[in-house]
Amino acid sequence: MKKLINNPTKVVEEMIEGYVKAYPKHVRQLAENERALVTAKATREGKVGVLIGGGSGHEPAFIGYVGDGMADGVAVGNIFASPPPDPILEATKAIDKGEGVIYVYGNYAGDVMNFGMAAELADLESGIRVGSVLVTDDVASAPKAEKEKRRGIAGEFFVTKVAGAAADKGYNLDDVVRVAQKANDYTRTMGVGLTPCSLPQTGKPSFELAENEMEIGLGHHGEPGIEKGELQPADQVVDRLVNDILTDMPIDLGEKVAVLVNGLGSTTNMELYIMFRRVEQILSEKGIEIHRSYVGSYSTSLEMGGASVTITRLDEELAAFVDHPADCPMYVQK
Amino acid sequence: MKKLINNPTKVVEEMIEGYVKAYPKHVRQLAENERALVTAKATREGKVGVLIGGGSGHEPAFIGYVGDGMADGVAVGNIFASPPPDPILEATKAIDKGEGVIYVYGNYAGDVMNFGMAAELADLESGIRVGSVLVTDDVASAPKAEKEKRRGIAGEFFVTKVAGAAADKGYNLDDVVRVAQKANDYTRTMGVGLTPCSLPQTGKPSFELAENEMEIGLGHHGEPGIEKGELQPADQVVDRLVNDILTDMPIDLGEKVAVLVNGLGSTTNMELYIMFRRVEQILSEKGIEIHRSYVGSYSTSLEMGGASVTITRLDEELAAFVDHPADCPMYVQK
Amino acid sequence: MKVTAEELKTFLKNVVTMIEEQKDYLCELDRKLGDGDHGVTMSIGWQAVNEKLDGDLKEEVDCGKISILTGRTFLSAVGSSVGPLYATGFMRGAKAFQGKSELKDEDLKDFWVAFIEGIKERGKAEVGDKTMIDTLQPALESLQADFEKSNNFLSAFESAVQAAEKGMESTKDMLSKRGRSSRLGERSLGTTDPGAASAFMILNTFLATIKSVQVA
Amino acid sequence: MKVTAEELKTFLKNVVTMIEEQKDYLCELDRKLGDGDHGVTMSIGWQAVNEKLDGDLKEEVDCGKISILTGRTFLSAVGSSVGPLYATGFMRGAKAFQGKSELKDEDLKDFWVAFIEGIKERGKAEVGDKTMIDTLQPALESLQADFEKSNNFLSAFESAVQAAEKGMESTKDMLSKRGRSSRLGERSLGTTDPGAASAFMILNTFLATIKSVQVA
Ligand SMILES: Nc1ncnc2c1ncn2[C@@H]1O[C@H](COP(=O)(O)OP(=O)(O)O)[C@@H](O)[C@H]1O
Ligand SMILES: Nc1ncnc2c1ncn2[C@@H]1O[C@H](COP(=O)(O)OP(=O)(O)O)[C@@H](O)[C@H]1O
Ligand SMILES: [Mg+2]
Ligand SMILES: [Mg+2]
Ligand SMILES: [Mg+2]
Ligand SMILES: [Mg+2]
Repeated sequence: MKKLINNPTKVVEEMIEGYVKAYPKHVRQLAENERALVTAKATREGKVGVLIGGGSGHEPAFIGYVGDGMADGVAVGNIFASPPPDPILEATKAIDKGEGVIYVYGNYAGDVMNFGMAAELADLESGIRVGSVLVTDDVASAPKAEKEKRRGIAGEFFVTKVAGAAADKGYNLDDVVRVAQKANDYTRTMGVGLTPCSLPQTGKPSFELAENEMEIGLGHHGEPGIEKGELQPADQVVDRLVNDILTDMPIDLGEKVAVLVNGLGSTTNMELYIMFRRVEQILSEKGIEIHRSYVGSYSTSLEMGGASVTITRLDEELAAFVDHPADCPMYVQK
Repeated sequence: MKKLINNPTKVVEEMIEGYVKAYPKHVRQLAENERALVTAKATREGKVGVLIGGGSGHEPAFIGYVGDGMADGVAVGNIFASPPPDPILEATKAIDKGEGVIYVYGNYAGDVMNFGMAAELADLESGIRVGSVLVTDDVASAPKAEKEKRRGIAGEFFVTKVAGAAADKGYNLDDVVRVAQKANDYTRTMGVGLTPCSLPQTGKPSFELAENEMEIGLGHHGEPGIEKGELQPADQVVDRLVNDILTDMPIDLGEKVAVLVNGLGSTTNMELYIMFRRVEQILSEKGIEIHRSYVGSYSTSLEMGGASVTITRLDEELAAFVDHPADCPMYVQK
Repeated sequence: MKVTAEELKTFLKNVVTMIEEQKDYLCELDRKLGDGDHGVTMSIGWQAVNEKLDGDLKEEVDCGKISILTGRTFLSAVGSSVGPLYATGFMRGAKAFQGKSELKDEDLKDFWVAFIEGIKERGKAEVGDKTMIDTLQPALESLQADFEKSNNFLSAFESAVQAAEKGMESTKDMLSKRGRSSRLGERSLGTTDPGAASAFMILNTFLATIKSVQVA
Repeated sequence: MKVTAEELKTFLKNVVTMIEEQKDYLCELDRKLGDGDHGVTMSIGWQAVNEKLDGDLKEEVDCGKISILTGRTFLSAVGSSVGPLYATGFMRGAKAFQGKSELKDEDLKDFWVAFIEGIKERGKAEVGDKTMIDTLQPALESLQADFEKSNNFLSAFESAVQAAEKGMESTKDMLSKRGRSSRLGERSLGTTDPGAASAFMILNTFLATIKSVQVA
């Protein structure tokens, strides 16, 4: 697949370089580790630090979500690969103000090991208290009985948002962890894949689907999903995705939710709004109130074609966090 | 090409429906014409109305740019087709507060005729004063000697931003037109296409390029460009694009500019940042100061692969407008 | 000859059918020269006209009103370049039909003259720009000259359609100067302009309709 | 047998070369089961190690330091799942090499036992989960049992590599339970786990290296 890049082995470095040059007032690269970025303004004294990160190739996630009301730092891995402990550790040290740091990241073997090692080292070497919330929103990635094995995908946006807002409002580490964990527990995502992406280094499509096929539950890195089938009209696809979510996490009439219809890369905004339209129809039919909507490419898989629907149940506490303003290079909310 | 849609002839209607449901606090559809959207809050008394519009398929342009600090209304055409006069006229009437309305749109035969007819009707039927600024930023679309024939592409973002900010700051119609015209005169864009898009109704690729080819100057609707050639590394592509821009519009050492590296649809943020990195290198080498950067998919061509670089020269007046905050569903700036 | 309101509507219905058949071909031409939507746009516009024909226009016998509503409906449905162009054609042409439920040779000639003059005024393109004007202008000239001599619309329109066809074909060898493909340069050579093609098809459909009416 | 620091570095260099050759194959396996990057990740990591071998490690004769730096370098370069896993292997194994510039049978055995135990501890996967543990655990058991009897590292490692190969091959018939492919179900059948494959390749490269050293 054609890409506008230079050296395939340098894409992440060059992306970071461009990113930091584009938003010098928002982010800076740490001298200690070029894969660690933090907010350009120093983290406020007395504030819990929020650290995110993971593999590259999901932009705006994760680098795009560093800023006021969101994360204080991010550790940037290679494409689809967890960052090693070093940048996580350096970012942790840079954003800790003595109140501890929360790690929010997706539940993948690699991330669990690397963030886990970094958390240990932060404690051992610098006595920094680290709390962790592993995002597990992908309904398709494990049955409900093994919920804790599920992967994190687009729903990480909401968990980060809640953690970021709570920290910004001055919550202490335990409380930031508590609300972020609640956000994760209240969040479900189901996705559909249409066309593959390719790693710059291999140029090979991550999977193969026929011209009339789609794959339900396809992972955020092209991991095979749970069901291949004929491509269906958007409404039917959405019906399936929302149904799987609501079966897994029943929502009562009158409850409030936040909705994210997320594009995986090459799926257009037009398609995402057509999908959102259906999500809204289903939820309003069930008497569920959409408190706030997000439609766009919030967490991608390079140029993959497809989309996901994320629903987060909101109690009063979470609703306030979702409404909290944010100012990041790739996401601003008033 | 696979798309997540229902009926190919209803994509624009369903997109608008989803869009309005997603952002009820930001936008509303006019009862008089379903293809006319305006800000949900009424336009402020005494403020010049800013109206944008054009064909669909360029989202976030144009519907995404209705909101505080940007446009008051938008007329939505079919895919790649100018809206007819009716929705333009209805939106004009809805946003006019007696101070007149500025139309900002791309210089395409269709838009010129339809917006032209609407402007005439607005004057004749309702005595609304309309000023128009036709965006002509696409360097590739006509030689410099015939600059007024050039098409409008991604640079329309900056012209809209300037018009929206000036109107928001209370400028009168003549002055809003003056500064928007200046923004257009100070703006140049050069693009490159890699992979085609397809209209939902035909499903056929808009053009053909071999696996190793790119096309310089390709239009925003897949209109053939000025030069096909072998795909080059990002840096060389950017060198070419920026060189064409600076040859057409020389910029002096010490001048300030705004930069937009825009993705056409399926090109990833990673690639856009790699491109921005090079733009920044070139400009800083020349002693040109980047006052503000925008990197992302601001004006697309459905799922087309490719990108464009836009540079706008900024005097003090324009710089202030670029820095002006905005709050639109698909673009927020603090 | 005489053309009734019913027959005028038959013409419009025939255009609807013809455009559905030619849609892909017109898109194909536009993909080579422009943004690839000409067939789609024509189809959307004429389908909207079709609905009106089956609805508001079902009982209408005023040929002027039929023509005006055709133009307005087409325009409201499509916008685009051809919306204002063809709509202006039908709306200007309507003046020759105003209040009439039966159209004579003179009316028909006046209609097409006004139709084409309207499009020229709206688009301001010139012969050689590689647009529908390359189809329409020769048709206009031929129609006016022939009719002046013969006062026979059918024969005059027959030669006008021949002139239109030649004009359409001449666009193949032209460089684009207007609209979306104006910067194409050499690469615009070899392809018929889509608007030139659809304009010819409309004229030709009118000819076929009045001929079949004549025979019946 | 004796393995010098130089020979240890030869082994690492051989892994570098081998991974470049196997990169595409390892990606191919990972595309079927996971996110398709295993070959790329291994390559990035080992290229970084290669740089260290040509740089900081050029004059290093302490096998412990060589092994530690290999692990740390690999980890810093890749993260991912295999970063912590293989890095832990080399860092734990390093204890058996500490301060030594020549390695004896016992040291070599201790290294690989610690290497594998470290990976098990880090990843907490079990035999049957379809991971590199299916390669490593049988190798560990075979190595320990054989060495206990023979006190001969070369022959014990030879059978360990055979056991590893069988273990690797057994992953073909397993359902994924860990890592990115755990929800694949039936569709994970038939493909060798990429980490199981790379783990076998590393062991096998070590065997080939010490054999060629032995011969030379
Ligand atoms: N100014 C003009 N005058 C006459 N015809 C024009 C003009 N501009 C464009 N056209 C015609 O319109 C056709 C394109 O129509 P269409 O594809 O439907 O609209 P768009 O160009 O807006 O996509 C061209 O082939 C050309 O014949
Ligand atoms: N917990 C674990 N224990 C042992 N090996 C594991 C574990 N998790 C993953 N692996 C191994 O890692 C391999 C995948 O490595 P790689 O593709 O490089 O990383 P990632 O899964 O992060 O993309 C799998 O094939 C498996 O053998
Ligand atoms: Mg990976
Ligand atoms: Mg068009
Ligand atoms: Mg067209
Ligand atoms: Mg992998």
